[in-house]
Amino acid sequence: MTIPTSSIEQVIPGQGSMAQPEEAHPSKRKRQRFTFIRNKKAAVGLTIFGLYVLFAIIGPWIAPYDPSARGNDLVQPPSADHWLGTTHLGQDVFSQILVGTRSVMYVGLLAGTIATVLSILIGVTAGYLGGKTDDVLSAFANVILVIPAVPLMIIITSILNNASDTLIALVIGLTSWSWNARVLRAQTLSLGRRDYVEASRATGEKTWRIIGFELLPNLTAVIASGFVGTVIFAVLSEITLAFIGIVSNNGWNWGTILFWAQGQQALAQNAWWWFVPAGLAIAFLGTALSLINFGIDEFVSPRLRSAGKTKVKTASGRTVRMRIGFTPVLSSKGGEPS
Amino acid sequence: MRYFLQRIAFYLFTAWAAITLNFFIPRLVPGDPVQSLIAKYRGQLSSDAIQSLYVLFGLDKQESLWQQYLDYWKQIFQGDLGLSFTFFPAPVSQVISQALPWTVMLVGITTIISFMLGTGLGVLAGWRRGSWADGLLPVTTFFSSVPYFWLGIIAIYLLAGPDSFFPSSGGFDSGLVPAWDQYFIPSAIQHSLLPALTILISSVSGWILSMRNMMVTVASEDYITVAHAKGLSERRVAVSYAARNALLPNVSGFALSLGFIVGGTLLVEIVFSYPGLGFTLLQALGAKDYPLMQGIFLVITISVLVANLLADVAYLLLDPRTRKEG
Amino acid sequence: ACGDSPNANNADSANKSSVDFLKIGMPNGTQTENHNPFAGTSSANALGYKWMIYEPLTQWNPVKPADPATPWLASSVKWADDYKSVDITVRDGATWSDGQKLTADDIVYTYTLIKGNDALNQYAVPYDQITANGNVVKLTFKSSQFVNQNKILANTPIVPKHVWEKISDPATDVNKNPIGSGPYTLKSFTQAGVTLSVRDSGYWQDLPKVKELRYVSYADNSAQATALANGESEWSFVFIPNAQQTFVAKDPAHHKLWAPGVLGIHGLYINTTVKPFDDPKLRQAMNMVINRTDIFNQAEAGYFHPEIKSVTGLPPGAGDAYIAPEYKGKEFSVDVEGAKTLLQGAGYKLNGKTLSDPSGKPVKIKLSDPAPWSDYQTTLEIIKSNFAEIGIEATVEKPNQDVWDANVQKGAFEASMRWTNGGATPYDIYQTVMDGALKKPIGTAAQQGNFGRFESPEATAALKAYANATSDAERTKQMNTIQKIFVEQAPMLPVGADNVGAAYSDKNWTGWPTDADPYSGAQPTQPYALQIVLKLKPANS
Amino acid sequence: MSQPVLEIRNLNVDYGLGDKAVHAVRDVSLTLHRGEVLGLAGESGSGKSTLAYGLTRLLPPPGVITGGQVIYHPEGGQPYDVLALTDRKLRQFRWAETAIVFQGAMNSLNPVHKISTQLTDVLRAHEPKMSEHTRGARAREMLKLVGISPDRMDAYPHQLSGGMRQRVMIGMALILQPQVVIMDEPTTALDVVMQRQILGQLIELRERLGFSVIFITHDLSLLVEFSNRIAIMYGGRIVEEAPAATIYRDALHPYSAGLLASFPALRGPKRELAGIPGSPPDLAGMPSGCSFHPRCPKAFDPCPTTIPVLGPPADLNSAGRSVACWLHPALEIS
Amino acid sequence: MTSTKAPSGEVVLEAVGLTKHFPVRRRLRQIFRKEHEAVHAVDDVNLTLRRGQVVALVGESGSGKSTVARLLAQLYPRTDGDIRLHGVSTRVKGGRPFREYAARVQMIFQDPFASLNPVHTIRYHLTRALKIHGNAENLDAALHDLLTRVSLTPPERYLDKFPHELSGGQRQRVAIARALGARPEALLADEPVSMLDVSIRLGVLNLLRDLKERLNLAILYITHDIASARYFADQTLVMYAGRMVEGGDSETVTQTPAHPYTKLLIDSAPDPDRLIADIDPLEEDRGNGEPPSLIRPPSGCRFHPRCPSAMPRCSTDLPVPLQIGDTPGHWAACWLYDSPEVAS
Ligand SMILES: Nc1ncnc2c1ncn2[C@@H]1O[C@H](COP(=O)(O)OP(=O)(O)OP(=O)(O)O)[C@@H](O)[C@H]1O
Ligand SMILES: Nc1ncnc2c1ncn2[C@@H]1O[C@H](COP(=O)(O)OP(=O)(O)OP(=O)(O)O)[C@@H](O)[C@H]1O
Ligand SMILES: [Mg+2]
Ligand SMILES: [Mg+2]
Ligand code: NI
Repeated sequence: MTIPTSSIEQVIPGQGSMAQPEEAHPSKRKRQRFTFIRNKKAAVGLTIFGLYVLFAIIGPWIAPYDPSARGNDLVQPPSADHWLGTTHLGQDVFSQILVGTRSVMYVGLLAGTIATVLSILIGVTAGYLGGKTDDVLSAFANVILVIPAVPLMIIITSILNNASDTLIALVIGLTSWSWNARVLRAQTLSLGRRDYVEASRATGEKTWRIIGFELLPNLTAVIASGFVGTVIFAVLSEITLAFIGIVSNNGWNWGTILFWAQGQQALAQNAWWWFVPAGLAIAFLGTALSLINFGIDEFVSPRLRSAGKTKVKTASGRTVRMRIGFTPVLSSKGGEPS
Repeated sequence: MRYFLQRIAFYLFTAWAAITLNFFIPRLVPGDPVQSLIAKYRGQLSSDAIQSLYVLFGLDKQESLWQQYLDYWKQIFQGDLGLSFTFFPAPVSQVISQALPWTVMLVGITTIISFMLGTGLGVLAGWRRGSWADGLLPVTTFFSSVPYFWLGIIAIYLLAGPDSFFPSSGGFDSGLVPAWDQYFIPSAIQHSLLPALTILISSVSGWILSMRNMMVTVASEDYITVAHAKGLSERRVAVSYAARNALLPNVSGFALSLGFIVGGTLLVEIVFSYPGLGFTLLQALGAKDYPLMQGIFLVITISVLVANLLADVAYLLLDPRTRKEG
Repeated sequence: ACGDSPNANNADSANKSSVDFLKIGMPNGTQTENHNPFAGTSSANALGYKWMIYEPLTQWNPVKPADPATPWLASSVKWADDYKSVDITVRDGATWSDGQKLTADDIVYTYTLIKGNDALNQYAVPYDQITANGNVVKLTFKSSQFVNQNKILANTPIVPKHVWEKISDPATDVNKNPIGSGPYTLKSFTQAGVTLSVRDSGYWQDLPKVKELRYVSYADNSAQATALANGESEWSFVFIPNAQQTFVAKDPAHHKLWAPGVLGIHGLYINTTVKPFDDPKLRQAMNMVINRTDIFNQAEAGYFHPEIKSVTGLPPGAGDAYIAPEYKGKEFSVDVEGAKTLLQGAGYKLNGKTLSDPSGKPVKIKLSDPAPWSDYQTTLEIIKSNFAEIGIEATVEKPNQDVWDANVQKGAFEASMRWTNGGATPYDIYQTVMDGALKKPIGTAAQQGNFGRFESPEATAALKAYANATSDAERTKQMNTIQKIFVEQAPMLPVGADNVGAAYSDKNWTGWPTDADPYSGAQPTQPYALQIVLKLKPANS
Repeated sequence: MSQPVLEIRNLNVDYGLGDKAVHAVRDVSLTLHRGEVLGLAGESGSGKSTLAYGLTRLLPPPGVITGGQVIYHPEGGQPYDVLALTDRKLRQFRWAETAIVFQGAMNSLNPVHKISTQLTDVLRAHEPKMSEHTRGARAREMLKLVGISPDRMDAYPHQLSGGMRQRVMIGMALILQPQVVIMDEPTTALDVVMQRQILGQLIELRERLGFSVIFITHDLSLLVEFSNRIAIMYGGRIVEEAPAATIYRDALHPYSAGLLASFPALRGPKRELAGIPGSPPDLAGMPSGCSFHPRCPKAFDPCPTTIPVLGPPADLNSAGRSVACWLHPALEIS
Repeated sequence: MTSTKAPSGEVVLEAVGLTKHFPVRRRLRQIFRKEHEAVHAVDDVNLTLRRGQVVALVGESGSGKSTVARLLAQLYPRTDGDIRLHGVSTRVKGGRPFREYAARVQMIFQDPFASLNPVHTIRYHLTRALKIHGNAENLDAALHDLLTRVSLTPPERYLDKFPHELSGGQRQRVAIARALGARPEALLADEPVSMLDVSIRLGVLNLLRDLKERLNLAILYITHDIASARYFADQTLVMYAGRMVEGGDSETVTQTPAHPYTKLLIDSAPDPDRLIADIDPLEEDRGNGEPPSLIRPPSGCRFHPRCPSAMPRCSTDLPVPLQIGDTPGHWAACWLYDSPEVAS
């Protein structure tokens, strides 16, 4: 019998992906590539995300002020000069948020990339090779998983001398791959048993080629969803770290803004403009990423797709919902019972 | 049984590796507890005190890392976690045992409520796709993307105040002593409401979503159609057939999150000055308090593993397929 | 029915119209039960309640450090001229809270305990002989203790011999059942705080009006500040950002801030081994452009680190008595033009916005401090923009606390905000900055001071002479020399003073020290807190 | 011929809505008579399962029944349209009157409940007044009927072999003594030995209990052996319907004939197998006219343009058979 | 394809006493015990593949047919026995020797929907097969040749399609083409048509037969459909619970089965000529009409618990292959045909 994936190997909700992609009906694959973008949630998510990327790129150029420059209006509410008000040093909050976008996106994406690459290396290798390699690698992943991530990050960042954005991303990336590695491992295990993998082995393909050309392309959706999940996690981690005071030099990110705001008790000073926007910026970024992830999940698991309309009009003019167990009957023309 | 033994071997290994990591990682951190203590007081503690503190903490003796590691294991087997520096000379076990109940009560109960609420809503959302319950998702998604601490601080600002029902910090009213009586309990509950709400709001959506997805997946299983074909009532099909099966993967997610309770909500505890373990851990981190750090990591590791073991047991109880020998 | 409950009384008293307890808060996180007055890490120390249970021999007033100490458990204290010995007459009538009489034996025991136990000898005082003769205790020292006199007498809690001699390891004992000579005894402990109740009798003075002291330990500054603003906390020492608005304005009639400066300062240490900052002229110029008023108002919320005005770096109030005649009335003021002229004279060139040193290199400086210290960070931001005005490009780094700490000690920094030691005389300030005896080579940790590796044999000698002087005249002379070097060499750019103040509410209790009556400092964790509690009276009586 | 028990009239089933809809079942009319085994054959994707589930509105979304009637004739009662029943009535109708045995037995049984629970569940829903004890007894009786020892009552599905699970499903289908049992490829997952055992048993039970069976498979040789009448589906339509032996001997529709010629015979002389050229049609882009015409060796003029209607062939005089093919145009019924 | 026409009937691949036991993970408390529990998936299987011949391997699900195929393809290491390629014992695990082996012995999988990678085009699949085995000197020509060979014409129409754009039969043809890309001598076809629609099965089988004749391939045809074995294979071997129970000329085995299991199999196969009325009465062995556990296979003849004509000897002695009647090459492993027994 097969032991059901036990607890630790299971996918935690909210984190990573719930994707358990049974192979989508093969004849629909091609079309699905575009369906993903056509998915409304994913589209909204991608749009918002795109905006953030744009600001990450042009933010520092379009920012009206130098985010660190002191001004004479201290803790002023939003005004025409300062759209989101000022800090206790007279710095422009709006500029800080604009400029901070880059660091957040950079760390999020870089950490996501690092974690994803690691999780692929470890998860896929473990899943495909099996045996001792698998035991060692999955034990390693489990250990990393068991150690709480945020404290670990705090410790590691304090080992490092000078925390640059890249280093912080590295630390986050290095501590947060294990979840995806597990998901990928499980996924690879099930893929590895598929005939086409076995078939390419029988054809005589080399192991690295099987992993790289046969397995990986089929894992893209899972990887993508894991990547998006990690980016969310990385962004939240960076902000958390910044909030408790672990930041990179001169770097502005939304966590730094919140750090200063909280250090200066912005809310107690009624300076909501200092505290609220950065949090909202995070929340919208997170929401955008989650939306993208829903899109991927639904793409991977067609069952989750809310197939367009779910409401149908019946012959009698009633609207019925499509539901399992009671197929809607639209009209019943036909002969009379005899 | 075999399954169990395998799991136990796995747990033991993981525990060993995690504990070893727990030992070495804190020691890589520069600085030492004495310097941290001095820096913490920023001028309030004279630099003359340095020597006396080294002596006090027993850090004037040099010992090889390996020797310390061996001693560490010896201590663990004796159930001794050493003395905390931050709370010198309180034993780590005492520090942990006074913080743990708070975390377990607050986060534990909240996690359970969140799990139950989220699962319930998820069942609804998954079963009745396209109904109002689906509309809940974007809202909860938004809240789950909000950093805990931000939500907490806003909550304090908006809801706590001089005349508010919600206290802004602490685990109970000052002047009270923890006891199971009619003064303390209501006070403790009152203090836990805001943090609990914060955790609830930001964690419930994960459960809703995963349960919904599982429901959707399970709902297209053949046995659900069979259940409908059998003419069972909608309720029975939804609960006893669909939800019962959809719950399984979530149970282990739940167990895992129970394990992470301890370390997971560090920031909520900080924001609400809640006297729990997460907050203690942050203090330990700041103070280079290795024994305490190790102790807390140990507790976290063990609780994650125990939670997993419980999940295995729960799986065993819930999923008859696991029960089969071999 | 609920008489058994430990909370019964408290709950009742919360409803009473007149309040007979005082809520004291500190932002020190959770606590574990430890009432050991000698342990720096004990809850008794963190919350300060050890001074309500244990008393020192004398009380001194850091707000007026030059004033003589007030006798406390000692009825009189007599130092030898060379400050190598002191005679202490024990007060009559003091008893321990278990009823036993406090005697000279207890004092001898306490000091012998400290002498024999490095872990307890917090100030590394070189005790020599400790003897009693009737009710007079004589302490002798291996060196002059002029600069340490208050640390020895006013900061050492006296413990009962009959209790402590049974304790096997006084350094690590948690002293579960504290027996002291003070007016309060322990009532209850929780990790969030401590409650003390007043003794029934046997205290050597009138018992205080406050029947109960409730200490609460808040998680951090912001929690403590919120509690103060809400009235949940009535007395604390914590940094409150924008205190006028976030604290005082919440109840202007009662919420008060008082933050007198003391002899311990904060300033920008400059690594004098790094070129071009080894040039005193450059440091002087930098000193001239720092806008201390901005720092005081924006970084220190207008109260927390009182602005240093005197060029000697001595804080207003506490330091006034020590300022050398030549610097009396000489105050810092932002003088960008003056600084530019000075620099020009020293061979520096300002082209556009960049200053180059005589060798032609642009002057750049890295300022560093740990990120969580938001007042320092704000200060650095301000200093950074001040330096920019004379063409020095400053960058602010935020290493974590341990890295920063190690870097500062090892001399691996360019400039950093840091504190000095504090004491009864300006000696501690200057020693921390300039004492060549504390200097270590770059790369070796200088734990006690002179982080900037300031090299001045003259200053070192003067500091030594001051500490060992046997006459006031000698001391004044040396102090003047020290100040002169400090001003001319600017090894560290003083910014603000330490304060011994508090944020408090006089809604329920009045009688707090004020500018008008600075009878003591106001921090709730210092020995003088007892003096304040003894003076408090119900507001509505 | 005996009485009809289930009449399908012009049933149409779509997957999806609007233009993108896939017409999986088109205009199917079929009558099931009391006590008979009606075989439904056709290659994969021809709409067999869709038809079977459509009967009792069990199609999963996006399935929609776009038209037609399913008239049920209860024993000694008034016939009624199953598709017009309210949800509550439909629930009562299900299983009590028509039961379904699905293709994969492992997936048809809820993995977390004992088979006893799953058996008695039906009784609890349909005969709420029955006592717990009677229910248990009845469940045991059913198990015995399908040849499973009643002491396996407390087993979980995974503890049973594939064949046993399939038998449990059959037992469950019969527990309320329905008039109609629909079996959708009940044995494809099993090997031949097991298949024969189970089918043999089913036929025997049918003789004892007298229900009617709709038996779906694409294994035509199996159908010929086991059913009374056979309907062949192609592209969502029924292309031929006739008594089993008749079809076997003389299939009229070229598709039926091709299907029969695709099975190698185990006995008798080795005959040349012809097979059917081409590949099954895509339901989304169904060819015009007779949907089989692109593969049909005998296609001629009318085939690509006009859809042949299903009816008794005019050119032959064989009773009880109908075909939809221009080679044998239907008798005009006027 | 330029392979010189080797003489038909030449032995290509031979299995001698081939055995595969899958170890069952031991329980902790058994760790000190000596014996290892194992699934006896294949025991002592002998089989010979000759050029230009099709050998059918039939048996019920789980009898070990696929395992035999995978062993022959060297995808699993064998537990015991020998695999001889042109009489030379071979054991390859990976790397170059494996590729060399794979160049001569290729396998076709049961499920054409699963054996082609959905993300790669047909061109990729075939190109890889050609490149790995160094047959890609003239890639385009080789690709065309392959596709033409499996009757996917014109080749251009199929080359750049993805698997999902093809029908099941076309996919299976691509899979066959891929196997042919290595220019093998032996093809191991593991139930190549069981996942295909009835109407297209025949096409694939006919293609295989055609290839056998044209390329003079040795083919192992695995199926559970004994009728198709009769139709398609020259020789038929019957497997039960990991062991061969009967073998011989296909026509003989299917028409005059000797082993009780083969008989049962043939009796169970659907037969349209049988009428609904004369379905066999319910058999006695209903409850245990299932294959035995392969972890602890029955002693003696593995079929004895289900065998209607079991003798005491069957449960103790392992039957040896015995010549049946006078048809050459027809044998059965059953004590019923042991001469003394027959005599008595
Ligand atoms: N959910 C769906 N959405 C769109 N098309 C569907 C869906 N389900 C089935 N179909 C299509 O409807 C057609 C009929 O399917 P159905 O399952 O009834 O075939 P079948 O005859 O039972 O085939 P099989 O023998 O493989 O079981 C098929 O072409 C299939 O592709
Ligand atoms: N990797 C493996 N590990 C353990 N047991 C295995 C493994 N592969 C196959 N088996 C077992 O070996 C036996 C033979 O399996 P095999 O797949 O060869 O049967 P088969 O005859 O091909 O069946 P089918 O007709 O269902 O394909 C089965 O009992 C199976 O459970
Ligand atoms: Mg079907
Ligand atoms: Mg197989
Ligand atoms: Ni098992």
